[in-house]
Amino acid sequence: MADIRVQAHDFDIGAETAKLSAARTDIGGIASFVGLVRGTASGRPILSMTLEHYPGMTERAMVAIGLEATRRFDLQGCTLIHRVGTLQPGEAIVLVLAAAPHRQSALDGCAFLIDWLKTSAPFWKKEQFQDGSEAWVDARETDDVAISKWTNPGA
Amino acid sequence: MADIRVQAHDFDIGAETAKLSAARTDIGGIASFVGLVRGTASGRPILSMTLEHYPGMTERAMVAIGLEATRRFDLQGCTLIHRVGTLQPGEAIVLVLAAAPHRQSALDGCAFLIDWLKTSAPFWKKEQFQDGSEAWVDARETDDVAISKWTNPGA
Amino acid sequence: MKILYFAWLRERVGTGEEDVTLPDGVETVADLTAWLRTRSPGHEAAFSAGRLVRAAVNQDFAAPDARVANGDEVAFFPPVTGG
Amino acid sequence: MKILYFAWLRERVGTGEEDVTLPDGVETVADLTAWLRTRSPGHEAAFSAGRLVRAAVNQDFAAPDARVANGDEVAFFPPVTGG
Repeated sequence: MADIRVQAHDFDIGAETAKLSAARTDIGGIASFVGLVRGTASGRPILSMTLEHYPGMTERAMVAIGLEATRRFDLQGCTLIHRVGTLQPGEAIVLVLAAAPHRQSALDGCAFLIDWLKTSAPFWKKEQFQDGSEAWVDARETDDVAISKWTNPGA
Repeated sequence: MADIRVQAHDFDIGAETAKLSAARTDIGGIASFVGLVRGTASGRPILSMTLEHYPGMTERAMVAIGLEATRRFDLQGCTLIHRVGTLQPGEAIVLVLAAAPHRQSALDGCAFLIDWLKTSAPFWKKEQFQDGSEAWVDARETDDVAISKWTNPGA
Repeated sequence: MKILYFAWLRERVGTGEEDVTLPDGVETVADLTAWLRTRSPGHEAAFSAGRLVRAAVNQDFAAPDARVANGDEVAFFPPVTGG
Repeated sequence: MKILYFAWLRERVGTGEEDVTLPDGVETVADLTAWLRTRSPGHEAAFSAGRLVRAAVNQDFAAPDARVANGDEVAFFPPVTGG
């Protein structure tokens, strides 16, 4: 049960949490992560950020990782919503919810999913600056380290 | 900046998330955990659960741990809400929110805070069963293990 | 001294709060526990249950050898089960 | 074969999508890259940037030695930066 969306409009974490747990009493906890657009990039103020994705591949990959997380962390459900288009500083970019009978599974499932979205989901960010210039964001090496926690458990 | 509440009424994760990030653009992510009342205890259906706390000590301890988490994980803010009184299966018991410039701090801060609330905050749960009996919940050893991750980083 | 009881300790003692004046010789949490259990069958049932009881002195967790004095607020309760 | 470009590759090539027919001898993602960059100065700029380019074949990430054939959907893009 992975609920996957790529959308331009904002999401409502309260409604999504309620939806994930509706009409059931076997969930012990829901861990979540909301990513927000920060107002600066490398110390430089940004006006906005534009997110692009690979329609088709992105959704397929999100469904696959949602199922993998569900199996791996015994999740009772998860929700992944990623926005695309132009966003202002302070706006939400991404939401991950992971529901499980016990908190550690929910927390681990949520961390796994947001690490994966940051490092392996086909999205690209471009930042618009106040002087009118814009630049594609470079992938961060620390993100590759974060996902390697999950792929190389012995590392 | 730790926002601490012990209350009988429900909370709204959407409103709390918005409050934590209101009027600022320096937050990169907000990690959260919502604990829910499960419908069974050791496989036995429950009718309800009653939570009791130590007024005064509980709030003091929550403020202190909120400040410790803020310092330790470089949080930009955190929210801890714990409900008391009688709750039905499926209802929310506890909310933790942790805001940080980067996701790992937010995720770690949130996990630390919920582990602490489960193992060290002065709350006690009693479960009411369908046959009219009730029983205080015993502390779980796995919870002591969870908190020892944070107190013995080398373990 | 104000004594508070929570959860099943409160139920066994029969009250959540009582005011006591410490007799001579009661200087630690352990001394206080030993003295309190002589006060009534309910106290005896609460403290002799063979189950773990924790204490707080002035709203901080306290070990059995922690000092207590008149004017303190001392609480007794089972291991916590919140969250 | 449908070729897709994303992010700065799309901007340099000048289009997000093109249909091509593979010439003989183009059998892998690496072959395809080498051939595509001969198609226009924009393609050359996209693939010779000295920056890491990743590929997907039929919507799965693919290494340079992955096989390609007419009928496949092949995409080129920079390392991802979502979340």
